[in-house]
Amino acid sequence: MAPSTFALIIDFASGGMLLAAVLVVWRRALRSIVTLLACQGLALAAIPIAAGAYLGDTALLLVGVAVLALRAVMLPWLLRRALAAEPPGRRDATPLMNTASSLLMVAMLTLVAFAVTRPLTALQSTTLTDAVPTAFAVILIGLFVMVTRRHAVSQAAGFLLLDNGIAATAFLLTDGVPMIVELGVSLDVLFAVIVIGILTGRLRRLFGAADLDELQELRD
Amino acid sequence: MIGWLRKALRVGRIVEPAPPAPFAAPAAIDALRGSMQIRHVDAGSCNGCEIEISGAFGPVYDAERFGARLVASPRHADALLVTGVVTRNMEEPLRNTAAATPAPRVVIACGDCALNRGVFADAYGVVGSVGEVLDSVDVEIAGCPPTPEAIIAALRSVTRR
Amino acid sequence: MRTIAVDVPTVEVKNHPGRHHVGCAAAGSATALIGAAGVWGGLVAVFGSAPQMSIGWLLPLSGVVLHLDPLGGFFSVLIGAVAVPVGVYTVGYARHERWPALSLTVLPLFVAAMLLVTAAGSIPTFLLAWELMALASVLLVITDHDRAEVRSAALFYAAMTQLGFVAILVGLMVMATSMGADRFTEMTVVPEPLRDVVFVLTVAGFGSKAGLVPLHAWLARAHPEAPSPVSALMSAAMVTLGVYGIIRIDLVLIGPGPRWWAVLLLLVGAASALYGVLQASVATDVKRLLAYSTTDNMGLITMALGASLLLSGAGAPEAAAIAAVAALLHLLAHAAFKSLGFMAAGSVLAATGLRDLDRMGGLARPMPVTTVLFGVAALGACGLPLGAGFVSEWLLVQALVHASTSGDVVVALAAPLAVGAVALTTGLSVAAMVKAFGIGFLARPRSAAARQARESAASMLTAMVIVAVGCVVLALAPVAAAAVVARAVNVMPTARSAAPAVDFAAVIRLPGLGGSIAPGLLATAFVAALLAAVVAMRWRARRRPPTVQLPLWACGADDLTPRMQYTATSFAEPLQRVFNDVLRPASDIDVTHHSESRYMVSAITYRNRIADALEIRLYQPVVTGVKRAAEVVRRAHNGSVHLYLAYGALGVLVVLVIAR
Amino acid sequence: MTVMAVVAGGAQLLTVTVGAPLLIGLMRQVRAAWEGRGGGGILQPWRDLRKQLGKQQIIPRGTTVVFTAAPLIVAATSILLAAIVPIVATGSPLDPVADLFAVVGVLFLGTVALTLAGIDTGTAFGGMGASREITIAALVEPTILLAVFALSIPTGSANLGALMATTLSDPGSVASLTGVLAFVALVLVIIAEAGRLPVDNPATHLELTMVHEAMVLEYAGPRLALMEWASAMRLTVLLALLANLFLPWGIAADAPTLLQVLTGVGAITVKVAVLATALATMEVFMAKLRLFRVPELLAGSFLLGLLAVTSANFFTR
Repeated sequence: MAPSTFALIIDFASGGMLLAAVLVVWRRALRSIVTLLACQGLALAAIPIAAGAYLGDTALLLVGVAVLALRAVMLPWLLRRALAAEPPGRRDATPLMNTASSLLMVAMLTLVAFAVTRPLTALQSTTLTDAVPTAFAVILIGLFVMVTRRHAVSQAAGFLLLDNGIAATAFLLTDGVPMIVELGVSLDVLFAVIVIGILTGRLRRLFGAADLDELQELRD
Repeated sequence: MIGWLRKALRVGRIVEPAPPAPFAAPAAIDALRGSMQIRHVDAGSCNGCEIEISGAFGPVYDAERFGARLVASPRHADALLVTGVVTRNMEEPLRNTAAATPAPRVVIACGDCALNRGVFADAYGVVGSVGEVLDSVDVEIAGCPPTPEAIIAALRSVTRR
Repeated sequence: MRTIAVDVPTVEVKNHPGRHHVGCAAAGSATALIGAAGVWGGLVAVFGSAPQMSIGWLLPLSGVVLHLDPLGGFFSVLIGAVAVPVGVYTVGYARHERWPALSLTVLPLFVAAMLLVTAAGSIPTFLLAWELMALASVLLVITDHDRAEVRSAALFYAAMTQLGFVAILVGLMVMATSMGADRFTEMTVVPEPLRDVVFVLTVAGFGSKAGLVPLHAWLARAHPEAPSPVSALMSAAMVTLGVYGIIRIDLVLIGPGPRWWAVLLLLVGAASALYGVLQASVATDVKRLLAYSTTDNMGLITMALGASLLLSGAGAPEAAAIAAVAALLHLLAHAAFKSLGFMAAGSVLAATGLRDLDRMGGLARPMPVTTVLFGVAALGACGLPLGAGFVSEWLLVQALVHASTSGDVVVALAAPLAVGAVALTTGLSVAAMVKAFGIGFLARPRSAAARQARESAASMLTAMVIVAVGCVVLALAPVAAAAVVARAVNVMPTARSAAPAVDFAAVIRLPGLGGSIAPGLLATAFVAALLAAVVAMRWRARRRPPTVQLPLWACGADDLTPRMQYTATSFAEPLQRVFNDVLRPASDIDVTHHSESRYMVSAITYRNRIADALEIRLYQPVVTGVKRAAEVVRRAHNGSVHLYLAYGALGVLVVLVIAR
Repeated sequence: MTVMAVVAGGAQLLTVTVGAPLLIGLMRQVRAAWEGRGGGGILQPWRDLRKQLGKQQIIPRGTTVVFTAAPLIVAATSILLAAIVPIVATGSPLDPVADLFAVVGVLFLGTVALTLAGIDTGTAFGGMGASREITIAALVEPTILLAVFALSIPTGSANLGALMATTLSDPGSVASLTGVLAFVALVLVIIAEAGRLPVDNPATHLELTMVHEAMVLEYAGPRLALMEWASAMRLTVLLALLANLFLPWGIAADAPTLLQVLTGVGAITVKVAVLATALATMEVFMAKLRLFRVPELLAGSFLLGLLAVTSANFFTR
């Protein structure tokens, strides 16, 4: 693989992740949000796979395949299941902030991410580290989604964005995370999503909606 | 969207083959050859004609392939497609619409009510047929309601395609 | 005091209409003459060197020092060029509106004071001229003092302009003491912490004069209520002196400063541009709209100054120089189209008594000349090609686009955001100006007053035509202003270079950077295209039946009434909705039901008011605080002369103890 | 400037003026094909134009000269755009003004003339269309300029000829993240600017949902023909610009031969036809957005433009 091709793949993969994150904020229908998360998982997996192929590192390739299986297939499938149980009228993300303002916020967050990671990329500029700003932007957008969304499933989507961003940062900054760490983290995420799945079920049974604002009722 | 795509590809072309072009009606104007924009005016119809008109412009009969198109304003139109018997409330609007259409214009009366008051002849709110309200009717489409074929044939007699 | 001074001349006016006419003509010509002198002096200063003048006896302690350098000369030309047509315009306008003698006297003095500001060569002289200018403008704002709104606006304006003056005074005093000199030519470097203090104070003071957010609130109050020629002078000339102050003090004398100065200027400029244009696009009072548009344009100019400062510090001197040229050129363009806009609005006001766009309309028929002239002004304010503001906005965008080559983080983040802000400002200003021109002048009259409009006096039209010619020249051949701008820009440290940054010719090129524009060629090509379109429309013309005039298409119903037209409020409603979070309009709907049945409606009242949200948020608390403080202080005022004397004695004692 | 450059300019103008109605015809035909209909044929818009030009002129009472002049101005801006934008050859006679910002300005000028005409009719629908059009146009402006900014970073100039020359010599500059983001942003704004679905439905009959159509409701005959011709040319130029900014292959050089000019005409015809087919196909499967959802779309495209610029600034190697 030529260095320029590798650079192009990393560019597009990190850009694709950012684009998917932006679209998650943009779209309202939870079904398409889940599809976008699967796409983002695909882009995320492309980073270690491309790096593994480029550097000739088999372990990295295996990590990439594992990431692909988990983030692009498994987790979206779990989320889709949680969503399928929702009544059709409640499959929207119901953000706390209107979409246009959210998008402008995302623009700001991206700029902040680019600005704060600048010293990092200036330290050692390689193909991989140059994409760190985008990964960091994905982390911030994930946090933003978690803050501004009501629906439990879209909370999970925000959490996944956050985790995808962290994983991407890890892949880009180190020459491959040890497999055991990656597996441990992924297992955590899997459990988290399962917990959220159970939580939505519970919420629905209790309040008839997976709206997290309903939890405020429990205070009294 | 994938589902629609598949459906569109599976169904394919559903328009019926066109019969040979009819002879030009005496009222046909050379200026409207090949292209006619139509403003539809419901002067008091029972909506039977409307259903047939929408059929004529639908995928099966497809009036658009003969150069006819429905438009949103009489200013854009060459032809007024008037359906129904002219009721008292629609008399003035019908006249205004005809006046607002730039010349050369064609008035097409669609359906028996528009031609000769049809079944509503003696009803209390009726002013008259289209011919009695407007100066002239250039093209007549008989039938209650007229079939889409009849409508298409009438339109083609103007566009001559 | 005020009643005596102003009421006596009004009585006079009634007795001697002839003398009033002479007064108007005298005041107008004096204004125009002073303006012409300003232009001449400015040109001399720009191209030659005006002698430095010192009049020691005029001001105690320091004397008056006059020194007109090319930068001051540029502003002197600008103010003079605005004052000449405004003077001509005033001849007709003041006669029509029956101005009192005080205003007639103050108007030329106001222009002279503004010219004195540009010529001031020392801090005391500058402050003196500044205060004279502020005082004169306040007197002019209250010309029509019988109306309560005018008095309230003038009070608001006077308070804000004095507070701004205090900021400038303190800032300049700190500067003078730290440098030990008060002549501009003898100034040296200001030590670091003080320099920042001076910068903040002067930017606040000059920014309030320039109408920058958040100190813009007086503009939207004073400009609509002031007589139109005064609005034109204030908006096109006086406000630009705020920018002059920022350039003179902050960029030339104590600058170029650190990076955060540039970022602050960019932020303040962007905020002003966006906020101003947003308010303009939802305003329904045409003069208020123009006033907010001034905030918007001053914001763009401040952005250009900030960009110039930022880029010169980031190692992009060419782009920095282009930004500086953009700032000065836009000042000229703004002076042209804004004075024209206010004069045309004044012409409408004189003819119909209307400022409310919702009641105007259909003026194109009775007032064709005014309509065309307002159209020229509006096109200039849009920043579109063939308009006066296009080339300067193009230069600003080019400077920002070419900025990012330097690879600096702040620049890399600021440039795209600034381009976005400039673009949104342009887009919204088009919306605002289309509304002002379309709703105000086209279609059919929305009120009896608009129906009975008549074209204005010849002197007013002449004045406006002069300015319109200026607009057209700036739009199509900005090379006419190139020499003046180039000389003035050379004074600014961010743009000082041997080679000119922008090569003005028939084709404007940016030496060293790619990019060119040719407004003249564009206009010629446009005319050719217009002819082509005319020819294309002749095709098949002989077959057409004769053209007819018909009533409007009313969907079959009888004729539409003018009340069914879109108004300025309804025109701006989508924008108001989009920017709901920023504008925070207060609207409510009252539905009155019929007495017989709840299902029948007898009346629906819709009220929509867009106040200045910033004003409410920022100013109200301050005003309340001041009021509360005043309540406290009032306890000390009990009317006893003895107590007051005691206060005085106490004060003297304290001073003696402190100054011991 | 050589003779051939002028010839190339003439060929370009002719291609756009003749081709624009055909483009509309093609898009209608694609739509008809997806709906299973026969369609009026690609030539139908030309037949409509010819007929409209032979019809009676109507001046509605109460309108001013703006109403009469607007179709001419709108058409003039479209012709001007067709002359400025490098469509067939990069070195047009108007190269000094072929700056993308000027092009955007000219585009906007046409919009302004159209909205003023809408207001001038004095009908509720005219004002409504004008108000909506200007709102959308104002919000489109930042995105266009940012996308242009992003594209101009590798070249260091916003001159269209220079932009295309850079892409020709270095194809990698558009096959990058910046290129893709800028492309998506530009597609969105072109859809909004040309009044296509999902922003505006050009085939609607319902006045209350109209944007562009509402402003031309009062026009009849020749003036209507000019308006429709102009808006078709506008769409054509925008699509050609999009095609040439990202895929300039086939465009003739500064001093072209006759063969190169012909190749240029052929290439741009194919490119625009492909884009138009794709656009029309997308439109079949799309519903119109609510008017107050349009700002969301434009905010999204603004974000993409901003990302394009920042990624161009940060990913330069």
